[in-house]
Amino acid sequence: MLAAFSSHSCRGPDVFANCIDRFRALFLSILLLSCLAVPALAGPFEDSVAKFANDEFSDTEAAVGEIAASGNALASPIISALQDGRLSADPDSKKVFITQTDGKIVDATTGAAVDKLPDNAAAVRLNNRLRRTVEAALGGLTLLSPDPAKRLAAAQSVFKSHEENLLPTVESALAKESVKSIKQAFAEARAAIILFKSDASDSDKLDAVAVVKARGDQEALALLTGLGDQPALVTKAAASAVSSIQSNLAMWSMVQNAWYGLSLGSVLLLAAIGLAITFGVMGVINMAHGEMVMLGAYTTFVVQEVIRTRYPALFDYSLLIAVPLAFLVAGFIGVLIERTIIRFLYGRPLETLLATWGLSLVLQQAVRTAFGPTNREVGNPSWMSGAFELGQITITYNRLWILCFTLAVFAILLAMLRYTALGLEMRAVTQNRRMAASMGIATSRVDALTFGLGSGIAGIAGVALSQIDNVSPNLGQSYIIDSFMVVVFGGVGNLWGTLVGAFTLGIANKFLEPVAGAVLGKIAILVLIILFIQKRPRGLFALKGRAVEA
Amino acid sequence: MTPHILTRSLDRAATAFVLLVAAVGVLIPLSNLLLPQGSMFQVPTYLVALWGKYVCYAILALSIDLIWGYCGILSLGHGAFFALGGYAMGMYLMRQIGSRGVYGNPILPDFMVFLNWDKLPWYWYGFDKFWFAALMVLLVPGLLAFCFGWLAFRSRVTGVYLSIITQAMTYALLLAFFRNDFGFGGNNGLTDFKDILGFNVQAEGTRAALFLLSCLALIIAFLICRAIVSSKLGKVLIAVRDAESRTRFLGYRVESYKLFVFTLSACMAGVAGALYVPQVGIINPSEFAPANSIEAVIWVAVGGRGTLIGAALGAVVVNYAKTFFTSGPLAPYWLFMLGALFILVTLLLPKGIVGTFNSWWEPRRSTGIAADEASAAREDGISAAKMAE
Amino acid sequence: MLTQLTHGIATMTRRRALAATAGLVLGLAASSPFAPAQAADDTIKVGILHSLSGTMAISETTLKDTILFLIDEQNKKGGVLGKKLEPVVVDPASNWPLFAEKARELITKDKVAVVFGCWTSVSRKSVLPVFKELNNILFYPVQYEGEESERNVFYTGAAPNQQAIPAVDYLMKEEKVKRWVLAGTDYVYPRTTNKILEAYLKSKGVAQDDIMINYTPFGHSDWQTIVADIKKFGSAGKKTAVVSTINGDANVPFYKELGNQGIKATDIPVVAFSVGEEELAGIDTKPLLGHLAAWNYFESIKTPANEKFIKEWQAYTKNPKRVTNDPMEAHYIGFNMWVKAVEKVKSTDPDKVIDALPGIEAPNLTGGTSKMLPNHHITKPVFIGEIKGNGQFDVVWKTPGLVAGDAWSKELEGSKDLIGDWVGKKCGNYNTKTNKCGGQGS
Amino acid sequence: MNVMDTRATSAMLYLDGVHVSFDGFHAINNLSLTLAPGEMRAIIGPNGAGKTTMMDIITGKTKPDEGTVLFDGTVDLTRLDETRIAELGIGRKFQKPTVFESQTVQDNLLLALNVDHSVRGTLFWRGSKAESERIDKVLETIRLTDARNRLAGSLSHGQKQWLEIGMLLAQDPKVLLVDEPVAGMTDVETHLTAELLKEINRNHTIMVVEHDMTFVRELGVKVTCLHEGSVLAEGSIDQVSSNERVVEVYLGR
Repeated sequence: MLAAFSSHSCRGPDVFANCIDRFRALFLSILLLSCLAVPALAGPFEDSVAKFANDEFSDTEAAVGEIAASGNALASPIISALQDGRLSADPDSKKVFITQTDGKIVDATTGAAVDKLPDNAAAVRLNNRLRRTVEAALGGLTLLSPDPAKRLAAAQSVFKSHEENLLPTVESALAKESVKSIKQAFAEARAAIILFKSDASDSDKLDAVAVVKARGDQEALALLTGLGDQPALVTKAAASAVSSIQSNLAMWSMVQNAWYGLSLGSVLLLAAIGLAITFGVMGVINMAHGEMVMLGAYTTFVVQEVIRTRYPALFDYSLLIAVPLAFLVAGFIGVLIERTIIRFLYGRPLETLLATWGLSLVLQQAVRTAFGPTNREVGNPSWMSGAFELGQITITYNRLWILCFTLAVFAILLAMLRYTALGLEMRAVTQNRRMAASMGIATSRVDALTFGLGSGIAGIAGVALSQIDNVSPNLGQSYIIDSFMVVVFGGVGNLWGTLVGAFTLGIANKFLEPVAGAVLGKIAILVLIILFIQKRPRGLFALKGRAVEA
Repeated sequence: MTPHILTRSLDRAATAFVLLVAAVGVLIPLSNLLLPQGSMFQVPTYLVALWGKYVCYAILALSIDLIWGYCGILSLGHGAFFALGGYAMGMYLMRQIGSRGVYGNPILPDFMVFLNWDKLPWYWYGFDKFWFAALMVLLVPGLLAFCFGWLAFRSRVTGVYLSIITQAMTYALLLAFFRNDFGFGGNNGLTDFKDILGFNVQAEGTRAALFLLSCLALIIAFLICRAIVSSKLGKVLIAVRDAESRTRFLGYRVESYKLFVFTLSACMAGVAGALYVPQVGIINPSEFAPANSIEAVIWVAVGGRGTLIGAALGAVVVNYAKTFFTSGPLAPYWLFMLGALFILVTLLLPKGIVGTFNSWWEPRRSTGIAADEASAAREDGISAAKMAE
Repeated sequence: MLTQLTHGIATMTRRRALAATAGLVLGLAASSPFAPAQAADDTIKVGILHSLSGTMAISETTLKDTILFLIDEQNKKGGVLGKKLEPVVVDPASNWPLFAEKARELITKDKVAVVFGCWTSVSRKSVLPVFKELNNILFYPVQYEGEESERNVFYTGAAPNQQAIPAVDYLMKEEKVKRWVLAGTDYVYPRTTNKILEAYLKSKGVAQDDIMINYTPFGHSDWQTIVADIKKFGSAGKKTAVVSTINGDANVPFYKELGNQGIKATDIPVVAFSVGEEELAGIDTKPLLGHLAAWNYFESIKTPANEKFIKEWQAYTKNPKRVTNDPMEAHYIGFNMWVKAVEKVKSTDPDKVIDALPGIEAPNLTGGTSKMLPNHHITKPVFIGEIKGNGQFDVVWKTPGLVAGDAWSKELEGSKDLIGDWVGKKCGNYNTKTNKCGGQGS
Repeated sequence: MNVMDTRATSAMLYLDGVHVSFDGFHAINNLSLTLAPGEMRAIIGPNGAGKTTMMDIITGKTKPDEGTVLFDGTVDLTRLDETRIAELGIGRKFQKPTVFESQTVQDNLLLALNVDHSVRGTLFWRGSKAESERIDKVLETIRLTDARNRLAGSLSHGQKQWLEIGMLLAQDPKVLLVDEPVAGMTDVETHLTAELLKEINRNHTIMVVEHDMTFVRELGVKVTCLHEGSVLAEGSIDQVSSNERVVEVYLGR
């Protein structure tokens, strides 16, 4: 029977595998649709459900098919539960249970509430192939769901699976749909089905090509390139649609590179901004700067651990709590370092370099001893997880927030230096220490606070970086060189230079990466920095006049 | 009025140092080869290799001290020159393996066979000959330093800017050498050497000879440095270190002086690397890591910046400490010790071991011999302050 | 100190100065920089050569603890040959030349009977000449690129045919993958593995266009571009999978980016060879549900031996959350093999133990019995695990039996005729075509 | 105004229409100035008048945005760097005494001597009787013979000023640019310095920048007053100090 089908739409070895998957789902759907008309039989449904307890992927797959086809009211909850890992089975009694989203447990076959799961009940396992089967089954089941989100997901799932026999359902859903975006999704799903439907007319198919072309994203491209044999007219239209989508996507990929560059630039800026204070403003070469970032990241880890064990509900606020704490922890340690080491080394920047290098070794090993050498888990709060589509590019929330966060930190810092008394004192001390001292500014206090501020900002950077990188004792090491490059490239002593430097390097890196590859791209950036410094030995935004040289 | 260049360079401390290194260079191999094993004075082979490594580090430290201590150029990328010298030697040693590699390919090193390279890349040509490799040991680091210095010194890149771009240089090389496509064995580097000039690198006799050679190279490097710092050139270098623009207004072409010592220093580092590789048996891109270069600067600081003996001594002391602390029950804590050592030395002994000793010893000496080491060291604070500019 | 001394020397007579210098030099050099070794005859020393600091400490520290744990357990059972085992721990600090130096120190100064150690290939390559020269034994517990069979080394981690190839087979059969992204860190293991996989995939009829190879530097942390490229490559209408040989630290940001860009395992599954329980401990695994790893051991495998091992390990480390992983199991197998071999020949003499080891069998933790082969690799089962939400793996597939480790890949031109055989041929690179020892020959 | 015209003036230093600005601030504004061979000229002017910047331009440290700077009637100084200009024979003393503090007084002078300044030359330098005699003579002139083996860093402020002038002497340039030579000196030292400069002026062209009017008066030479980057007045000290605009500028009205 399969062979008969395959002669229509599945020619060539390439698409054969896809076809098997499709036929499996198709088979299910046929069963499903045919059974909708037939009253459910009590016996086989229980038998099917019991198959979940066998802990065999093939049995599970069979069970999904049979249950989806059963038309039983419990089919949808069972399969949803399976998808979410809420379906458990007891291998001894062959009983299967659903843990509902509210935590209540019910028997899967009867829907009757159960006090607790049997001791040896285990969650029914899935693998990727099964997950796809489940998705397809649910897609068929939820096309007419009252929940708009589910309908949208179902439409998208159908767009991918383009099951021919779902066409009537999709069409009726399309007719009923009132939400515009979902209606669009149904139209696209319908077009996908028609494109793969062997007996659809050429004109229908051409319309479908136009709909898919209008969608214009990677998935549309995937669909159109995977069409297989089609009438010549359709093939031609599809080919032109593919090339138009491709050129459109190529344009978007420039936008995408620019966005990635901004995002990388924001990470670089965040890592470098504290250094721009300690190194750029104070002239202290702080090799332990990276370790301040690391301390910030570990502070986030500790905050999340406490929240996880004590107040799980607060998890989404963990970063908000961690930011001030990280600032305080790193800032405090910064002040401590300034008071015990750095203040004895003013005017000897290269010795500061050596001492802070030693310090970085000590801090790294201290963290390694305290927290262990392995990575620590820092989770993304829900508002920093996932992504959204902007045109044809994917923007991840964590990167977006980090960019905003970085700019906010930068703005606050700038405002602080400009408008607060401490900022004024800091600038005074940097520009003319003796004069500032004679005007009654406690220069040593200002030094300590400036260093503390730089370190604290590094700590804040650690909070953000914990969202995208390892939280391990080596975290700081991986940012220290880049940070110095950014500050030097931008021009020491100039916060705006650091900003422009970071974004320039970030964007340059991201435009080079697709051309040269990640490794060569990075090498090229380094060489460019070396050459650039020859041209402008004091960086992009060098301070001019005698003050710099004094 | 002024004595000959050689007599001038060999003051009492320098003579004593040269004699000491010569004694070490002769006695350790002799005791290793001639005395029976287990004798109290017999130096086991692994210690010969270990001390050989220290001696190579001492040469590297000397080369850094020459430019940093005397000319104020802080290179945070000197490990790159060391590693390039090491790679040049490593390439020779790889070619010497010949068909004894695991694949038995007479021309291609194992890692090339392994990655299906069908012929030797052009830059590997010539490395089957020792003289060529020896030339490259000097030429490659020297040329890189020359080009880099020519660009940087002419554009008057100084102070921390220079330090950071030297770091960028070594970091870029690190990334490049990690790449397998680069043709230097990627992360695995060059290893499993068999012989050098026909002698088995593992043999005790070869090790002893390499050790002796390293000591000899240290003496020569030391004498070259002494000759330079005790000549008028040395005075110009210190002048550049302390007041660069003053020197320029006196009509000295500062960039030429910097370029000269920078290139010379890179060649010395290259030789150190070349001697290091056969003794430790491997060269890998991690030698380019910026951290290694910073550590080498720290040896100099610990020993005493601006004192040649101090630089060499610092390299040996820090590495001895590292060997000591990375074994046995102290192993988990050695980074604490190393870190603390750096902090304490910079805080409490800013002149380094030898510098501090000199300033303690000098007033107690009846004659005020103006050992430049002492005077140079005494001015460390000043010159460092100058570099802040 | 030295200057003081040299000034003193200058005032002495020449002869006395020479004698003093000689004494000093030898005294300093010969007094080894280490604490004097207590050569107790009633113990057998076992060297542990794993980095406890530096970049590799993240992975290797656990292995040091594993061997200490295994030694502790063995000593509770009365040790070996009636003697207690004594661990000697050194820290090669993720520094490759230091690995060679420490290996030499362990063998010559501490006179250890065997060394368990190394993680990276380069560290193994660095110590290899030392083990050959001083004739000692190294047990190497990590999956690696193969292409090596040395008399003094026993490879208890997976060779490429015990990890990479079965994983690709699984994806081809179970997931119907037609298009492949081979993503790796730019060093020898990924390069070689990808070379082998590329040859293997082509032999299975995969076109060049359907293979994308991508390398990144060590510790790469900005994966946006590459993940987007993978997404793009995966939208060509064919089922796509990523085979990841991305190393250590770079994995966390990679998976975080995958999760955030919404690449689900059902769309583009990623199978990794360097991601185990320890690595997952640093990530929130919920978005990674269904991505795969191929190993010879998973902590979640339910066998009595494994459950006992985990329980005792957590008790030993006093940490009920401490995870176990594949290289730990490799050390477990290797350690037990060594103990059996020593007991068999009633000696710790390296030559005797090396000759005795091939053929020795030791139980692994997944219910089977691994055997040391003449090429110094071992037989192991291969498991494919899917990442679960709790940082563990769910085994979705396993090889029917144990897979014998190939020292030389059959897929590579340069090594397809080579075998390692230290029993019959006494040769690590025996050419079966020319019937000669010594590689391809000339 | 081509080169041939200026040759006719046979000026030692010739500045015409020089402009320099830093970030929009006009440090030098249409400055024209001529220094005849063998002349000693005192330059006065309030802070920020552009005195030091003018010296920076002459010695090649700062490049002018426009204008002509000629040395010896023919050499365009705007195209040369500091080293080359020093080699041509323009020596400079900085406002803040700049000597090589970690080297002895004698070595400071040795470094300043106008001999082979190439790397090779200094590496294989052996010294000569002529050189040591020159140094002895300069030491005598600047009254530092007794301090010859002291480190320059240990000298008093005035002694450092002299040492720097001594270095200029040892350099034996055609033109000496001397920036505030008596700042921080006692009256006696100031007097001695004036004598010293007059003595040097016998064989050298000198340009002195100074605030100290007593000192300028003692020199008794032509005075140029700079203000806001251009020449305000020129003439004898009496003429200049009686100029209304000068008084205005100095006293701030």
